[in-house]
Amino acid sequence: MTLWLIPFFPLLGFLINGLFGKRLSKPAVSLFAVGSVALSFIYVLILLSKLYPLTTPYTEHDFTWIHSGFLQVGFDLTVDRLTALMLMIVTGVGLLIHTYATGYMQHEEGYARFFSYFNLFMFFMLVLVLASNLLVLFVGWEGVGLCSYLLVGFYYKEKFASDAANKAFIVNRIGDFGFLLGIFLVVMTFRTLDFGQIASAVSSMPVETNAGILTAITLLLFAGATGKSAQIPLYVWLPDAMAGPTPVSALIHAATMVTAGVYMVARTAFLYNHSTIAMSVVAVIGLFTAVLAATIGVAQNDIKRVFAYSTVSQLGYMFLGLGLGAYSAGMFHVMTHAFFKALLFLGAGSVIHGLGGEQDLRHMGGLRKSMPITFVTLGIASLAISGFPFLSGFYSKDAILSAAYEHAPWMFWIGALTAGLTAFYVFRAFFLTFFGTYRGHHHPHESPLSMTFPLIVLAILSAIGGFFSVPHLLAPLFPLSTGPENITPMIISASFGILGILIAYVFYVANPALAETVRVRAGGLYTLVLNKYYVDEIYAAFIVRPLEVLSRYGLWKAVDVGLIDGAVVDGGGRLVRSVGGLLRQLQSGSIRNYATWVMAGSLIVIFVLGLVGGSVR
Amino acid sequence: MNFYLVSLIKLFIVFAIFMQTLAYLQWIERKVLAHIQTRTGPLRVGPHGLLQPLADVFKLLTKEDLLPPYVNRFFYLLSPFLAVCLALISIAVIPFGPEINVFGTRTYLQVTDLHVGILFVLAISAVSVYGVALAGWSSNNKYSLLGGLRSSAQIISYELPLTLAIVSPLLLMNQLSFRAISDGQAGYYLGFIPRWAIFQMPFPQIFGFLIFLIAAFAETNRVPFDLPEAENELVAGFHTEYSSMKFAGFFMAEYANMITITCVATLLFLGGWHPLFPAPYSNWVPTALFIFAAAIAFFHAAQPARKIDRYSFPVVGAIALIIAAIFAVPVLQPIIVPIFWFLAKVGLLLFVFIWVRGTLPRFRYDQLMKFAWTFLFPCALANLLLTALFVAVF
Amino acid sequence: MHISPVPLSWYLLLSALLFALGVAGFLYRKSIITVFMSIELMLNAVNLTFISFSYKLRQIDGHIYAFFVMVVAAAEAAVGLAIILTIFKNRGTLQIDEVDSMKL
Amino acid sequence: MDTVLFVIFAIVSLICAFNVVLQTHPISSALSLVGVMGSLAVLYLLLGAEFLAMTQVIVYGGAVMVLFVFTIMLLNAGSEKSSSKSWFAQIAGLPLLLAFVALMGFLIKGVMPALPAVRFGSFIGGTAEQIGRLLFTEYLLPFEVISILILIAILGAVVLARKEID
Repeated sequence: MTLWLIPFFPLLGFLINGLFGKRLSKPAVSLFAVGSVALSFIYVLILLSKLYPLTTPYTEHDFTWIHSGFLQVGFDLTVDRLTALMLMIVTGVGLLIHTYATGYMQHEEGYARFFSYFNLFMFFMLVLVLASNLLVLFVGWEGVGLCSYLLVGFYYKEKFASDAANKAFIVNRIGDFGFLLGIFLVVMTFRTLDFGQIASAVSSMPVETNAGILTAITLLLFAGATGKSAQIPLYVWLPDAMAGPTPVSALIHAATMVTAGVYMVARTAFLYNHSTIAMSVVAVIGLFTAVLAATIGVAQNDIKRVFAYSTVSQLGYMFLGLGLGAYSAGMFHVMTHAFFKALLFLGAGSVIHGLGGEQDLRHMGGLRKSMPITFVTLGIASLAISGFPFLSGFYSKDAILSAAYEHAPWMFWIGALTAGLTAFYVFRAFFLTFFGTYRGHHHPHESPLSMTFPLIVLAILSAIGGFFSVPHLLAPLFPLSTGPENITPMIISASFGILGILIAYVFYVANPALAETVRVRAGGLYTLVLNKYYVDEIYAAFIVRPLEVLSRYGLWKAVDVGLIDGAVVDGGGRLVRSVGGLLRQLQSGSIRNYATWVMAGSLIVIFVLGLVGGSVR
Repeated sequence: MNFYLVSLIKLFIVFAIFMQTLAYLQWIERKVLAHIQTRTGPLRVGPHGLLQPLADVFKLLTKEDLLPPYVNRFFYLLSPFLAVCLALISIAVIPFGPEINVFGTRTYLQVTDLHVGILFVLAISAVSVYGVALAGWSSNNKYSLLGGLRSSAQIISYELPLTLAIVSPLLLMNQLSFRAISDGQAGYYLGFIPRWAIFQMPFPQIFGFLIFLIAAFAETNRVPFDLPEAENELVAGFHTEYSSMKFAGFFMAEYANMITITCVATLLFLGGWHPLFPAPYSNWVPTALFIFAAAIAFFHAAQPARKIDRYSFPVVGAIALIIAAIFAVPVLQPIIVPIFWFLAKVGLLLFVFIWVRGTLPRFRYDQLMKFAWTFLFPCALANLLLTALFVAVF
Repeated sequence: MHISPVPLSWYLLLSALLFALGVAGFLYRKSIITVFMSIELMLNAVNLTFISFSYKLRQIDGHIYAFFVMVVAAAEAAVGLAIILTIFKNRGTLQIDEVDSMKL
Repeated sequence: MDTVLFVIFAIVSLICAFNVVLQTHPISSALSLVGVMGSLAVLYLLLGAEFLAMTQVIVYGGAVMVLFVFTIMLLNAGSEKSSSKSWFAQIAGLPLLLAFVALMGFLIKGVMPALPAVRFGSFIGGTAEQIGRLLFTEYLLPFEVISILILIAILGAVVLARKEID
């Protein structure tokens, strides 16, 4: 049982493609890239079948990384059922998206570079998932952030891409700062970083109802999660991150990396369970993110941006679930979301690919005839995300909303309304893409098999994924709720979803003029939503601008130029010069003079040591 | 006081014999070289040229003692003196035989037995380079200077393989005193193979011996390594400006060094005074040899090639017989038979020195240095490592 | 005739004198080579002290230190003389006062 | 007897040491230094350090000083020229030295506890065997470090002495 082999395969792929990629042919690059992930996937399957039923975590100590005082941090990997679920999602969906990317990226520059980054991402993601302590998790956490940066800025020659990459990276830094502080607090509080040891330490502590150390830790860690998983207030980077190639959006910004925050919260559930305040914060932030993102999504015209906001919204759902204590429901949604959101993005990618790079919904339409496979699979995905009965999204969303219904009805109603909104804007995009008449110029065509095959597989998974009951799988970790099954929230949320689909059908297929009327009527509200509530502008005006001004005039001009350069550096230099001017008289260049000084000095030393020291003794 | 008296007597005897040997070694060299080149060598002075060394000494003594101008007088005069003294010192720690008992006084056949005798010899041989180097420098002559420089470089370079070759038998014997080393080689394997270092288990020092011998040639500035005095390049090298007794000093130093180093080789590798055969037989070997020599002399006297041979050969034969008789005296045997074996081995090695001089050409200087650093030194190192390994394992 | 043995302090005094002479050589000689030799003289004086104290303490650790000093001196001589050769090659002088281009 | 030997060789070493300082020609200084080292070797013997005495002659006399002489001969270093530089050393040096000798003398005679008299043969610790034993057990690490130091010195000397320094 060597767990390190799982991340090792993608690392190998990264090294091969990164070092020799330029000299390898494209098929060879694809072979190494996809092959390494495939090996990883197969190895995960073998490993999990051997470790079944895995009711207790299996931990592996690879080497001691840091040994300093009381702190002992090992490079430890661990597998429990939560990890197993994530491993399956990451390697499985990762494999499909890798396969898809070989087709999608076929004509792009930097083929090997793309796949080396992609494999590196897989490596870090697997490290993150397998981590047995916070520090190793943080390594993976930062690593995937790095890969996200690299891949968002993949088209680094375009300004918008590098800007988006910078934005993603910097916004994430803010969250990671909190995360790091949280880790420090953990070290201070528990003197260890190991999840198991922290859990056993925490179990003896009382649940904090007021603000306490555990609340501080969990909120700081959650700050990291809001950055990585795009929650209020740090969600702004994710829509911009769509500047990267579509497989990147699918794998990193929909299926895996952005769920790292959810995974982390679930992983440290034992901490959150001890802080009611943190739980409420998580739930409320999740809920508001879900609503906010959904409303923005209604008015977006870029197909990928629509899906990006839906990702933010769905992540909000997951955090809502986590915050309500329904961790398994949140993780369930992580899984189904990975299937249908990856499918949505890949389908969108297929459309974009087929249209030669066109992303604007206003220039699409009527594609169902020319792209039948994409049409069907994307349809399944849209139904799944809308919570259409008996598709995967239905079950996971229901699990979360049921929890909300039990916990606080107002949360449930807002959540259900959001589900309707989600259904509406996803189908708006779907109808605008595939129905009506074609409004673009490029000749549309269906994508190659390497792209459609993952679509089909993911479509099947999106359809039936809900029957794979994650809450039961995670029962050893997160006990199932014992309350009676309540069917009311299920019916309400499903009907909201279907209602959303119907409204979308009326607006964009049956009577397109109506949509225009509503838009004009809404007026200011529409503009507000179209411009994403001006959040970016508000951030710029109230945070970025003041910081810039402070940096430029306060720190740079006053502190750096005036104080550090002027007083410390130049002043130090002047001082050294003047003292040196005196001392250089000694620097005669004559070794014999130096020797005389040495001699005089040693005489004094001998005198002191020999006479004073001797007499004292 | 007895200690000082005995020491003085031994000192006197050793010095006298050593000086005689020096003188006659030169005669032997001339004779051997002559015969190698099918000449007769010195013949005129004394019977068969036997008094030639004496004549040489007189010649050198009576020659004008030149002091060239522009030399550094002090060092010019000091260096031959230095060379001779340093060459003569080492013989003090060389043992010639076992402990003997003369008129109730037990003593070693050795001027003094030093615990660190070998280090002493090495130290003296290391210092002896000064004589040559200073001679070359103080002569204020570019050939001499080159000779001196060559000599110091050569001696420093060859000291490394020499020392490394010496260390290997030391590892076998675990001693630093010559006497102890020699006694460590007593005895026989299977009753007839002597336990000399070149035969000694676990790692016979044959290579060590060869390396030592080669380095010894360089250390004594002998052909084929006599670059400091290569006459076709440097006139006469470091002693170009020297004449009369000062020249003789260098000459003596060279032969003294030769004798010392062959003695060291004998003691370290060839078992010192320990005979080739087990004791009961070896005691009669010298007697038998001298009787054999006497027989040859008498045989030639019976068939004289020249008129004088009829008288001279019987005299030689008679002397040989007398010596044979002395070796046969049981009281004297414990004293002189070991000395005989020791001298025989030294003589053999000296003959090899002369033989090589008669047969091998001179090296070029770069070849000489290259040979030392790229071949001899690694070989000596490998030999030492192997010996150490074998000694450690067995 | 009986001569009383020398006290060990004489050895130490001799060592101090030799050291002082070494320093004097360093301070008053002008040729780099001689200055270098003065350093060797100082090292020798120190070695004598080591061995004297080794005698007093009846421990041979002092011998080991003296041995190390010798070895280091040998290494130092090799490098130092190589440096002197290089200086002579580049500057054409052995006068220690003329090698002062490092000063301001 | 050892007193006589000590007096003789102490005087010899002092004379030679004075010579090192006073002689104008480097080669005279070098030869005088060899004299110092040789007489010191005898003193080592008196102090029971027979191995070190021999090593002293071999290493210092046979290797280090030969290198010096070799270099002097190679560079044809002549007598020194007088120099007006380093006036500070010229003025302050002698008083400092005298102060040093006086201080050391006072320390050795006045401050130090009484030292034993030296009798030849009363301490025979410094045999090759004992030094070797100590060197390869207790002082093994310094020994290995010193070996590396020598290796570095050899490489350094080779690099420095190359004809062209690239």
